[in-house]
Amino acid sequence: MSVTSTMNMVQALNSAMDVMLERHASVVVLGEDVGYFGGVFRVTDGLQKKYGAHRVLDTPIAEGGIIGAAIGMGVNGLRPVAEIQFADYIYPAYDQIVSELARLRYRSAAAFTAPLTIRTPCGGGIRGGQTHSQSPEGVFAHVSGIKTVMPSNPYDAKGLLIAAIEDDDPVIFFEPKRLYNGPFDGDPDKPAQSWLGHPMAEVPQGYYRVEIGKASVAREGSAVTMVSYGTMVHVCIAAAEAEGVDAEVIDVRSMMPLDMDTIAQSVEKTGRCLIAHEATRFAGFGAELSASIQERCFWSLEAPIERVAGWDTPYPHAFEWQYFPGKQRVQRGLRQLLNIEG
Amino acid sequence: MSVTSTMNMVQALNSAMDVMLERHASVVVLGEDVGYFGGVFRVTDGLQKKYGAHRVLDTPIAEGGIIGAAIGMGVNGLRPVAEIQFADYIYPAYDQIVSELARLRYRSAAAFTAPLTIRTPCGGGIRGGQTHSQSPEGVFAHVSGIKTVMPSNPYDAKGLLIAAIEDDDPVIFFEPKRLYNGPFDGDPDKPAQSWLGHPMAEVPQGYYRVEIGKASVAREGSAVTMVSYGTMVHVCIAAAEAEGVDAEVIDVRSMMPLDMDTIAQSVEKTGRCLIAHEATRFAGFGAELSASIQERCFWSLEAPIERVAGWDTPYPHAFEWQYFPGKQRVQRGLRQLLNIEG
Amino acid sequence: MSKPTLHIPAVPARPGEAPDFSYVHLAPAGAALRPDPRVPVRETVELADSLIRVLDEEGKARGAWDPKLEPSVLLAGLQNMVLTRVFDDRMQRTQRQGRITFYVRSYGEEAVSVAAAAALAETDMLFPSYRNQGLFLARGVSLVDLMCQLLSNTRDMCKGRQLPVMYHSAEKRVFSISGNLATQYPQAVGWAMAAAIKGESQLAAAWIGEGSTAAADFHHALTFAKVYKAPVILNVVNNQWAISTFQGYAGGEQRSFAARGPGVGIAGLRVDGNDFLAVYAATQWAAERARSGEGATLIELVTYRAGAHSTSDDPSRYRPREEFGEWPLGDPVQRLKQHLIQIGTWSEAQHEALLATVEEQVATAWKQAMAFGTLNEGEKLDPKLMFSDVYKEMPAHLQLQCAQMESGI
Amino acid sequence: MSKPTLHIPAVPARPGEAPDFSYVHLAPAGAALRPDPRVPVRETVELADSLIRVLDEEGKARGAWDPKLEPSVLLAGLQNMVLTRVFDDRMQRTQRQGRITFYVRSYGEEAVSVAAAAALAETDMLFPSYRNQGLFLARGVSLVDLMCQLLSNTRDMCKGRQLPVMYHSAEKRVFSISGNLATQYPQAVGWAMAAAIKGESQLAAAWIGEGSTAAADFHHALTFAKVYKAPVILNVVNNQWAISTFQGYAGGEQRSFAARGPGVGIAGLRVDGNDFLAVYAATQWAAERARSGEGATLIELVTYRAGAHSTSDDPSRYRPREEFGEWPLGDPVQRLKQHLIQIGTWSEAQHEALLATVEEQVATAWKQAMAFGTLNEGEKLDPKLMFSDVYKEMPAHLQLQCAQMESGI
Ligand SMILES: Cc1ncc(C[n+]2csc(CCOP(=O)(O)OP(=O)(O)O)c2C)c(N)n1
Ligand SMILES: Cc1ncc(C[n+]2csc(CCOP(=O)(O)OP(=O)(O)O)c2C)c(N)n1
Ligand SMILES: [Mg+2]
Ligand SMILES: [Mg+2]
Repeated sequence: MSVTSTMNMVQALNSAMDVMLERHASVVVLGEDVGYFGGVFRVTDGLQKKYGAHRVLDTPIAEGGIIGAAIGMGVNGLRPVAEIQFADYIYPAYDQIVSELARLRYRSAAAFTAPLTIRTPCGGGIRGGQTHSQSPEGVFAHVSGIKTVMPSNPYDAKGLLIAAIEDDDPVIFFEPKRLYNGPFDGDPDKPAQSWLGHPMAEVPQGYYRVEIGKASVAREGSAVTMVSYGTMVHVCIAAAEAEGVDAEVIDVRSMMPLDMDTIAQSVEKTGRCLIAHEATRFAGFGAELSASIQERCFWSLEAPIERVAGWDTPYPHAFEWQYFPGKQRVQRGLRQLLNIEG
Repeated sequence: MSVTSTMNMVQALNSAMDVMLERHASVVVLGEDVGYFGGVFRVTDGLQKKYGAHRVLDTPIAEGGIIGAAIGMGVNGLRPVAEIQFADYIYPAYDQIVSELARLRYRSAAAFTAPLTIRTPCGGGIRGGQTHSQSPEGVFAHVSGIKTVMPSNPYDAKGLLIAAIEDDDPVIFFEPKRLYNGPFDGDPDKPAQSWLGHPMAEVPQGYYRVEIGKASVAREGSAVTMVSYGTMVHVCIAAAEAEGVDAEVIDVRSMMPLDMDTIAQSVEKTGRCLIAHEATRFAGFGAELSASIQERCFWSLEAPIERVAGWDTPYPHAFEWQYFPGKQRVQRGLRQLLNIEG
Repeated sequence: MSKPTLHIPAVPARPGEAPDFSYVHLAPAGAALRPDPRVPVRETVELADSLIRVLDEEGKARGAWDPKLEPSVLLAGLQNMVLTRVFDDRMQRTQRQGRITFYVRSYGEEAVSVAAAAALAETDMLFPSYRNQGLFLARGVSLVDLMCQLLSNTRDMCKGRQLPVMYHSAEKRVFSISGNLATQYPQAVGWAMAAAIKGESQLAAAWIGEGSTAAADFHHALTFAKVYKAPVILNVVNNQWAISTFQGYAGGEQRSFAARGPGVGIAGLRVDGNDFLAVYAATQWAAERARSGEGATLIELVTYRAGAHSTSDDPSRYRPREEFGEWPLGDPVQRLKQHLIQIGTWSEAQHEALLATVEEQVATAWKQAMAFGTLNEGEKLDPKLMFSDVYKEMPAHLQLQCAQMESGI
Repeated sequence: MSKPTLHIPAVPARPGEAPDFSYVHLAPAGAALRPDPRVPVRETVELADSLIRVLDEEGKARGAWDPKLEPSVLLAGLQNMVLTRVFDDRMQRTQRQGRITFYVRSYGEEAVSVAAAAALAETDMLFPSYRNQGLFLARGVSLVDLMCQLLSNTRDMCKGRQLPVMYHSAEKRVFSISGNLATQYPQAVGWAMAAAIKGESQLAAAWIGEGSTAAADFHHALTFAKVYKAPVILNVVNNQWAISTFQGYAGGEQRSFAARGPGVGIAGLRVDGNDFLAVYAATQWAAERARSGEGATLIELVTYRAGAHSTSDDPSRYRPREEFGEWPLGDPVQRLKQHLIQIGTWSEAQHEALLATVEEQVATAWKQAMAFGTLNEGEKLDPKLMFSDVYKEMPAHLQLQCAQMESGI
């Protein structure tokens, strides 16, 4: 593997697109403000200058149009990487994604396909209020025909994004924006951490892949299994440490396909499971995790599977930290699970 | 309660709108082909003739526009009942529903609200193929701020629709189109049944409500709890009878708010639970049911909760009956649950 | 001051009333000017509001828009239109007999598809709606292939997954038809953008009905086509009806659909959609404009949906039965036939013979197609096909579900 | 034949380059004709492509569009524009000081909101974007109320749920601002449809930026407004930029945004958005048209976003710093001030005095607002408010979650 350098998640994602634009003339990047400006989070910074306005396109403000056009580009042999500026703004494209992107291969018996990657920043923790903080992975994971991915660190981010761009199936690639510049354990009062020195911030400069559909064990343990993804992986680790629990933390990384083997193995070992995500709880992706785990591991479960998630309300600006399922809430979940008092 | 007459679900829904248009000048009906024509399923038949083109509106073919405009009407004091011709075509309105309809009360601290009812036929069983058969309730149940309802018979259909129109919160009202003209136990080879003679087809001609947020016990039993809604309620009953299992069948009726008390009571009694819906399984609403039941009834569960659902593929035209989670599949689920061999 | 009241678009005639097409303003054949295909958008504002017609009442070709086609081209056009109509009638009958579950005819609109296909290059990519079967037939997709799709049988190109009429042909460059209205419109624009990015000279052409212009994707397509000057032809088939909804409900009152083109800054043409020569000429003009780098053209094709919306529809509930007889733009097949007779390359006798041959051709194809089974009879598709092509490789959970299905779970 | 290549909209000047507004074609003040507000849509095609201006270089009011306003009305307009600007500057500073998390100024666009509010009836319903604070101020929503929203403090009208600037005022009939672009556009049309259904004479008016015209809801709004002749005024604020994206990327090249109106069949006006009198007159014309039952008008207001997109933005990354100085339509405050001095009802001295008073007024309001706490200091909102208003009554699962939050879970 090529030489590495320390990258935050923004740089890692930028590097992934850089590498792929370099390798394949068919790769194009498009979205609102992604071109000359380099994106509101700077993730596409410098790419238009390097690869030209015909391969890194600023688009009109029409998410439905961006995805509709990108599907057509995909059908015509390109590999578009579309950015939706915030996951909260992906809904105008929901019809093109659900009715078209996810169905094209199936309905045409593979005569036509569109290998699209849709990148979009998700999650809270930056005081974005209810329209810059959502985590809508659940309403995509339910849709047959697309893959949904969410990295939790720079190394995975680059490797998964390269894998997504090379994937012949459409991939919705969620980027936990709170992790762009550093890991976040859920404590807003601590000074913001940077990725500097974090092992997963050592990122190869060149090409490599992280396979889509494989979970990773972010922390080994035997007392309880914590299943999570994105920002909450870091919160889970912090909560386990704060609580002094020998928890195994699994980073799902890809919701669809879901690596149930890795998850089940751990739960069968620990007998206890906590699921954590930032999205609202009711009918969220955690429900599928819980249902699948109890189907596969019922006989090894020593306590009910616990879900810790965002409350079932919009993401409120002023109450961001009461809303965010932070360390305390996860710790309570752990105690509940291990029926520790207090 | 006023005199009753036998109605199929189409007539019951039509009667609900008729009653409400009569009672409140603020009620308006709008949608594609709902006016002069009376709707492709005839659910709004005769209403424009009776209440005029200003209260029963044919609209342009733009689901997003229909809901966007209906929200504005609601803000201006009307109670719009919008029809989306098929649930498969609701996605162009997803942004207006999720970002606006579901959020308006919250973000404006109740200064502005839009009491909207969105009616839409869902489910398969009529050879509609993948774009006339979907059951997308899951991607709405996950959204805070809207209620989601699905009746399984004419009596509930009318009572719930009246309650939905009177509800000051937005309601997505799913109509299992396969039940429009008769109950359906999942066996396509039997001659189609009519509602005639079915107890729940005895419908009061006038005004009455069925409360949103209360499940009903469609069949009492003690061996196993079957939790379902819409068409699958009838399939569950048929499967239980065919299998000779003393099953309690619960008709959820409203996914959000969800009547967990009724469900949990039954599961605590039976110790076994099967969840059945027509929507695709992965991250579908059944996952939330399973997760919530497992959280509340863990210690009374004698076997893993079983999910029977549509396969995780689009709804295929030719394989409709291999796709549909019919009697056989539910029976197998029951045997699995009761660990009966074969 | 008169208080505003909600305007309800006028519908010319309902069942029981006499057909009324006074709202259709006819320009005489040959009247419309034909500017150079590279003109600035503004110079098409007039054309977007008038009606480009070539064939006059006697079937003579008139004016600057006459594409001056070889008789062989005209004849091929007539044959393909006749083929489309005979195919439609036959498939509709098979639906009535319960052989297929659903069908959509293009009766009365055959020129819209057939003339456009004739005017475009074989390498241009077509994005049809469900009422453009003429594109598949004109491009030479085999009758048997189309019929097998309708039958969802063992040779179904969609492997049983799609409703009848949702065809596609990668080989003949016709895109997969979607059940969701208008979605193909921005896709066609994106396809054209990709061609331009790659420096290839193929165009994309897309079709939707006038009712579908209200959909968001219509706007997406026009905006992206305008911004990037995409080499695409955007056709709006104004057949007056969207199921039971008259075109006024899509915004057709006073203003043409073609006018939306110049409105956003792309060229607009309004064309007699039942005039084979006019449709051919307008498509040719738009293709030349696109290929020369001047970008997209919005073409409104004025026609009439002579039949029911689909086999699930009964138009006698919402419009007078005899409307088509009164339709001022006539029947596209009759009009081209008349022209061919008029220029002396065709006769009633030859036409009778053509009909007979085509009937025969369709009947034979149907027998062949039936031999591969139907939805309910004969050899059947393997239900395992339900699980493939959801993804390129079948993920674990689908392999499991597929196994469960096989074991009857 | 030149192969089509992807057209990339031109951006007149990037950082380091000299500002270039040669693409802005100015009609002289007073040149535009003013047709009767009831004219057929077609007769507005010209107006949609020209530029309605009243104030000339010397600040004289010229031509048929001069609304001939009482000095008192003009003065009130000036005061509200000055108030808007001073408020914006002050709030931006408080954001820099970390008192509020986010802010959006309307610097350079004040006339767009203030003049429109002045021309409409108090009972008309306004659907603003996040850059129309002038509507709230002109309608007399109190500074303290707006500031408390910005501070998410104990008096926050949004109860802490919304990002700063997402105001609303049911009392003053200004709708709740959404973070999602363009969604208010079809809602305004629906509101107007409801008024027409009820036979009430209030209008709705909505505002979006030129960049947002690409959104689906722009099309939905125009289509529904056209079909039902809804009494609504649809304003497009063309301030040349959408964050870093120049208006050409929304389709502004060659064709005006106003032209989309006549394109779909509603009236269109293109107006000097920095000319208080022109904006007032155009709004008045559109209101009269709507109230007389002739339906909607699309008004393009040509202006310039003089400041950053928001406090999260740094425009020096994508456009020359000195652009606003070169902007041919000048500064709306200066231009109205010049006019008032020109007609002898105002002086530099009075203007200085006004500035001082308004600064004082804003400073005082800020002190009052701060007394109700800020996001991080002083008295705080009860977090339980997070769970109310999701539904009218709090459902069981939210009661449970609320209890869990309180018990610290
Ligand atoms: C998004 C969406 N909404 C609604 C429908 C249901 N529908 C099918 S065809 C049709 C009418 C379309 O009319 P038009 O666009 O004029 O085409 P035509 O049938 O006249 O060729 C409708 C409403 C659909 N298929 N997709
Ligand atoms: C649906 C949606 N997409 C993207 C965004 C992110 N966004 C916020 S403002 C903005 C630019 C809007 O530009 P314009 O419409 O011209 O309004 P202006 O800011 O110039 O007033 C964008 C892209 C959003 N808020 N909503
Ligand atoms: Mg039509
Ligand atoms: Mg702008």
